[in-house]
Amino acid sequence: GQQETGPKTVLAGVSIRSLSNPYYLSVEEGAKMFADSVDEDTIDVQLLVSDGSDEKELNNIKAAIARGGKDTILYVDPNNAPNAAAIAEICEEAGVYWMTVWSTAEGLHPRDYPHYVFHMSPDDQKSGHDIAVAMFDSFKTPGKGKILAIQGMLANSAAINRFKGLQKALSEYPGVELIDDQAGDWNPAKALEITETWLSTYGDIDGIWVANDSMALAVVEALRAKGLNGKVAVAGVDGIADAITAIQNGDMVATVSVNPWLQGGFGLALPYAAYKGYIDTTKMTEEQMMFNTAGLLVSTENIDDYVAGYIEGRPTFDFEDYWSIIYKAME
Amino acid sequence: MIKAFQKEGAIRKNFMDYISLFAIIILVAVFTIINKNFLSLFNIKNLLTDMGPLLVMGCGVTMVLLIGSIDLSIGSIASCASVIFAITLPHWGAMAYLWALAFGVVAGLINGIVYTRVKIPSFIATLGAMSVWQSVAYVISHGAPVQINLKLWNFINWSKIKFGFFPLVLIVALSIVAICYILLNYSKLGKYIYAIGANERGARMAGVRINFTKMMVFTVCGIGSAGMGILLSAKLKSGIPTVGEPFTLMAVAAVALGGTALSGGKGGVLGTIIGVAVVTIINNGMQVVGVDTFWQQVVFGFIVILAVYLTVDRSSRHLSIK
Amino acid sequence: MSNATDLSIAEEFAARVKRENQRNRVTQIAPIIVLLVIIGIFGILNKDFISGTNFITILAQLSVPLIVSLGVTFVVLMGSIDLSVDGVMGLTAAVVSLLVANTKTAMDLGLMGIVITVLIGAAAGFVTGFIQVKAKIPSFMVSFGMSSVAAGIALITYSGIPATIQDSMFRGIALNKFLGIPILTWIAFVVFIIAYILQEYTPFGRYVYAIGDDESIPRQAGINVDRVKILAFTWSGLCIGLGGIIGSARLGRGTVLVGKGNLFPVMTAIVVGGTALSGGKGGVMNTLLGALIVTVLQNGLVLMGVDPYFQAAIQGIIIIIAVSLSVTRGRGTIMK
Amino acid sequence: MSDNVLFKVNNVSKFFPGTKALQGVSMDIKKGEIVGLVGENGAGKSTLLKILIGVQPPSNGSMEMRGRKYAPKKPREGNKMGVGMVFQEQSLVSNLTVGQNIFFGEEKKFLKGGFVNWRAMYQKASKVLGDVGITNIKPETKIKDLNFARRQMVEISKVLNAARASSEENSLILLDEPTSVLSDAEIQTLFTEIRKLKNEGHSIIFVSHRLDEIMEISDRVYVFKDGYRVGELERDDVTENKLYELMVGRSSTGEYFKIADQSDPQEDVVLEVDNIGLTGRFKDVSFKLHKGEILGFCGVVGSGKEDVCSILSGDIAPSRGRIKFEGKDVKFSEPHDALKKGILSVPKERREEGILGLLSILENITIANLDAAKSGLLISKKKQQEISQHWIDTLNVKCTDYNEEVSSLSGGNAQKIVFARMLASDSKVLILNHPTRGVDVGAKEEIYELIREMANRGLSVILLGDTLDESIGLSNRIIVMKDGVITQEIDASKNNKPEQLDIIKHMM
Ligand SMILES: Nc1ncnc2c1ncn2[C@@H]1O[C@H](COP(=O)(O)OP(=O)(O)OP(=O)(O)O)[C@@H](O)[C@H]1O
Ligand SMILES: Nc1ncnc2c1ncn2[C@@H]1O[C@H](COP(=O)(O)OP(=O)(O)OP(=O)(O)O)[C@@H](O)[C@H]1O
Ligand SMILES: [Mg+2]
Ligand SMILES: [Mg+2]
Repeated sequence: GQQETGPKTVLAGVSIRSLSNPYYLSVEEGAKMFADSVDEDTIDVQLLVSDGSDEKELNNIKAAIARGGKDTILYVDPNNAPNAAAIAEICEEAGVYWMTVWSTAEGLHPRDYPHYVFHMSPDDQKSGHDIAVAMFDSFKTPGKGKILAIQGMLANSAAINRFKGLQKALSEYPGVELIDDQAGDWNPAKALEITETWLSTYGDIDGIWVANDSMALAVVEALRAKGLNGKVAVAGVDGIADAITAIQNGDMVATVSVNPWLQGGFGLALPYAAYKGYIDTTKMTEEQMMFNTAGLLVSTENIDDYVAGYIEGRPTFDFEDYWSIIYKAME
Repeated sequence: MIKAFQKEGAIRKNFMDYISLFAIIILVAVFTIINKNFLSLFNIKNLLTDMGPLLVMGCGVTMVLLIGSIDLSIGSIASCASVIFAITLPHWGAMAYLWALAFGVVAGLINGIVYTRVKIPSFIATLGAMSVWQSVAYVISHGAPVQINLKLWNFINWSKIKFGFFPLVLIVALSIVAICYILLNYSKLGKYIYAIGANERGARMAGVRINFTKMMVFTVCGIGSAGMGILLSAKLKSGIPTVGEPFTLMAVAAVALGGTALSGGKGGVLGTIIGVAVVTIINNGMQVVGVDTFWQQVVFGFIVILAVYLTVDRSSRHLSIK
Repeated sequence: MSNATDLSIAEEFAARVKRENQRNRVTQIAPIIVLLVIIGIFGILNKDFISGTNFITILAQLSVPLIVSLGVTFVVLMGSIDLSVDGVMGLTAAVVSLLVANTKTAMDLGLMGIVITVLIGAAAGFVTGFIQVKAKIPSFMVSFGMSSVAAGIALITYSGIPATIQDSMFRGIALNKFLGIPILTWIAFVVFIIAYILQEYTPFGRYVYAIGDDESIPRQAGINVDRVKILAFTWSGLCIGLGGIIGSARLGRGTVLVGKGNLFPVMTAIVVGGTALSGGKGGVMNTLLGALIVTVLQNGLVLMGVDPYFQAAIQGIIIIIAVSLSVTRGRGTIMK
Repeated sequence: MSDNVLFKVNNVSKFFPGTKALQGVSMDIKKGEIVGLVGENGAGKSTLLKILIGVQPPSNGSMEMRGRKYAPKKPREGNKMGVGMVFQEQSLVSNLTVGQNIFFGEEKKFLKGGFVNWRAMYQKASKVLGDVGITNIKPETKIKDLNFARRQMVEISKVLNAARASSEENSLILLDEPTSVLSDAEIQTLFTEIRKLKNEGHSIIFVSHRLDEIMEISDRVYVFKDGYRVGELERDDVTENKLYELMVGRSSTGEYFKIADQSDPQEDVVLEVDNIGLTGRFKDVSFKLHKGEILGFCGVVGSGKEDVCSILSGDIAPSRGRIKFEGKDVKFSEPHDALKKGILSVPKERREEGILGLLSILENITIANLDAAKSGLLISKKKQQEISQHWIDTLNVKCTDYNEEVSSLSGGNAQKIVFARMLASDSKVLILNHPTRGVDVGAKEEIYELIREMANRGLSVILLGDTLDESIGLSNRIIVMKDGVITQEIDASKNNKPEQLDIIKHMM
């Protein structure tokens, strides 16, 4: 806990992978929503972009701590899971409250580090699984067909887990056959080329499973060039605005919205509470320290509700009530 | 260190060295004025620690550039070494360091052999190697980062030791710089390196061992890259099959910032300290002063061009700038 | 000495010259051989590889790398390098998406928007060349910095959330065909012809070769070497810019990612085609072959469903083999 | 009188950091006059010509062309005003064709509809070459496929053409050591051309270190020394001795090749070459090189003597035959292997193969024998300095100090550095390939003395002389080659020197 000595400027570092995926900007938006909701201190949100480099992520965090000193809180989306271990050491040493989203190092637990407040994660495996299932069910003969898959970046934790989810879904749907999978490196241009090439040889596919929405939109464009958009089902993850539009148009069948605003906002709310001494991190329960947030599967079924709630209006949260999110997530 | 700089003055004009240092002083001053925390003890520690890995890689790259060649496989050699280190650590303990370094020797040697025996430009030989080692890194890591178990941290904890604000990692890196400095300035190999860079045909006729020297240079570069992979593994507590990738061009740029000519024959490892420092300071400083993320790349590009403007060696009128 | 010995030395010499010429001819056509061998192997292994559909696909995929590498070729011919590919492509991809009809801005400049963006690419190249020449900084460093600056500006222009392109004329570049061949491929061919004329039939082309051979000679001859260099970088920037524009037409969205990861394939295309990085040797014809090799290889590996883990390695090894066949290694040749 | 003056140089000086290359030089060039320029290496000849053409501006002073102020900022401007120059170092673009080189920078003249009309250019180029009597070089050939002598002829025809084309009026043509890579026959062709130009009313400035050439061609000779113009001699006053005295500042010792100091070789065979050959270049070459012997190789371009040299220095491997060094079979895969045994060469092409231009004099001299500069395991800067200083003094190299970059030395001084490197290498067999090319007479004399001294100390030398005279004067024995085989071996011991003709008849 921290002694209160009047209003301060608190640096809220938001460590993310890149600016070229709109998902992260929604996270930042959520972080700013939280910052605006705090009256006691001025909260200064700073994005820390790692560009896919673990080392850069670590260096950025150290530099942010150098900037903000003890008045720093951190939202960390580890570039790779193991990096959380190195970050834990640094934050503990510096006495900075922080948390992780999406992935954390194996064997690393918030309980072992007083300043490591909590870890939450949309279940990547579940996301990968859910969009696959939604896609399979959308086939002409539901549950029967041939699919292709575009993975994220090789060796990247999120990519690995989402693909595991697909494999799980495939094992549940023996009627669906995965013909080929390739790595799209989270790069839409690459996903476009892969799909184009596939289309030269696989004429009769039913769906393309894609590890994120940016790439899924590129896959749609490759299909469009052959007049196949809407005929071949496409599904992605992230729930970015253009993907939602694509679902509305029928170009895509599903995505998972992980509610980035909630991630960014509550991700900072708890470390801030710890920093202010409102909560004692050593007394948090297991569920409070580590939990999955529910991803929201967006498909043709619920698209209109989603648009109304998240696209046309922004969700609102009560950041004071930080525990509620945890219990909501448990539902 | 200043003294050592003056000695190298036989090759580089003293004046130029001060100009290079000047680039650092300007950067530090600007960042400190914006946020005094830039020069806080904590951040000085950050800066010094963060320099280590790139510096180790930079030493080898300096030699490669000095002979007028280029090595694009450094990044994936580092990645591969990082994975090898993390994989062998549980079974071999401290021997893992040797395995990873041995890999660096092999990878560097292969570069050297392909380059000199198949006789293709180093750009291509190492571009090919870059792809091959990248694949190998994926395959042996099964495509996922290899975390170093907490129980094995005692093997890597040395990387956190600091004497006051001076990190052991940097001491290691600087020792490597010192070895390379001696190698370059006081050994036959070093003289051969400069001779090849200055005029390869002339060097050959003067009895310089061209192929052997080139092979040694690429081997040293392989070792340096593997060394960097190990340092990154120790720092990040995992072996990551993509960890070296961003350093490929960055390392070359840092060495060039240090005044080593990309066409060979001019420069040295002392300059590389400056180049690495500049890159590290820019990256760290932008976060410490809180440059808007959207502007960071723009600012980085500008400062790099500005810094190289100050540090590039134009002392020789016969050094064509390509 | 007898006449016979004299004759035999002369004969030997003739035989030797013949052999050398043969070898030179082999190295000259090596890229073609490599290309044919690759096509042959893929063709045997996968029946769909040699098909009309895939032919069209390859032509479409060839366009962007070809256009970009045709630009960079001139820089490489001078012995310089242009690393700004990723950044400048990203910049023009982003800008063009904001200038034609799109979901983010009220702009709808159509063709004018494309022209403006091409000029932006050229301007980026101009700046790179200008700084290189005037500040006497190696092109490696200037273009390295430029890439970063351009990518940064790209992000700023669309503040992170890319625009979706709604201009159907613009999308038509990627979606429509003319005589059965995608329009973007036609564009690439036009750029190729322009590049070929620039190289072969203008003084500029000769000066580029001369600079690559030995810069001091044209300088001494009173050629405005700096101007030629700036022009070459401007042309390079223009082509890179056009590549970015077409990339965004293909993708339908203006994201900086259009540029990402293009540098090495482009450099590979140039070098595999037989253009020397040291300058003065090679040209746009070589680049056409190189771009084909790179594109066909990438296409074939995906088509055959090769494990992504191994794709890089296979590409790397084939590149080494291709270049080792096409490099000339005369007596005293120096490899850097 | 002043009507007759084409070009005036008034009090021109040129200062480089640390060097005063030219100091208050004035000259007049009359119309239709051939002016010779001689001087030691580094005397400032090239510097002056570069100022005349516009490569660099003078620090002080002015120039006049045809009575008007003349201050070109670049060679193009010089060309436009009727001044053309053949540079000391080659200045053709090797990856372009002969025709493209002749009209390099003039492509605009051949533009047709925005494109260059190559056919027209090549036709014109053929004519230009023909005008200079060159019929065996196709304008479509790339320069890199020509040997150096032919390149030089192309270069000369290019400049002559430019000068002729520039104006109807008389022009000034600057030739900086144009003959140093030409054969005797080619030199005669060149002289014929020069005289033709003179008769057309053009003026020529001609630089050479070969005094006989200067005396043959010049109407007037200016002598340079240390940046000063120290003498002016009319054609009738010129004698070799006078020139020598003015240039060197002392009179010639007369005995140019130090024949009196020539000693007889010892019995021991150092190098034995047995039937070596290189496919398509030469064959059946066998000879023995004795300790302390100077063995000269003579032959015209293409006779194969250069290739013998390349093989012995380890640069290329022979296609057949054996080489024995001190009785043992040796194989060299690169010059380093030869150096390890004790064979090192002074290569012919100074800029390409000789100097390491970016490096200092010190590094250049010590590179071939770094072991001598070692103290313990490491190389000692101090020892390197001592060695360098020793050779700088011995060879009288004109430089600021041993830290100077070799690329900033004059042509001849750079050659001395290459020579110094070889002498410092402690080799037993020295291959001297045109060792005095572009070296001034004073320095030549010193180099000859050194060669003598080394032979007397028991070193063996293979010599490809810069001139036939040089080969005769220095060698103990001469091997003549023609079309790839040895045609004659000639004794050239002290009291038995052959005549030039004795050798030439086996060369042709
Ligand atoms: N750009 C330069 N910078 C510094 N010094 C120079 C430069 N150019 C020439 N010098 C020096 O000026 C002096 C005159 O050189 P120059 O090349 O004119 O000699 P030269 O008479 O042509 O000799 P050589 O017969 O050897 O060619 C030399 O000492 C040389 O080192
Ligand atoms: N028949 C030929 N045709 C074309 N080029 C040749 C031929 N023979 C030799 N050459 C090339 O010509 C150059 C000079 O040949 P050579 O070794 O005989 O010269 P040289 O007689 O020593 O000349 P110099 O009179 O200048 O000393 C070499 O580069 C050689 O490769
Ligand atoms: Mg905790
Ligand atoms: Mg000269």
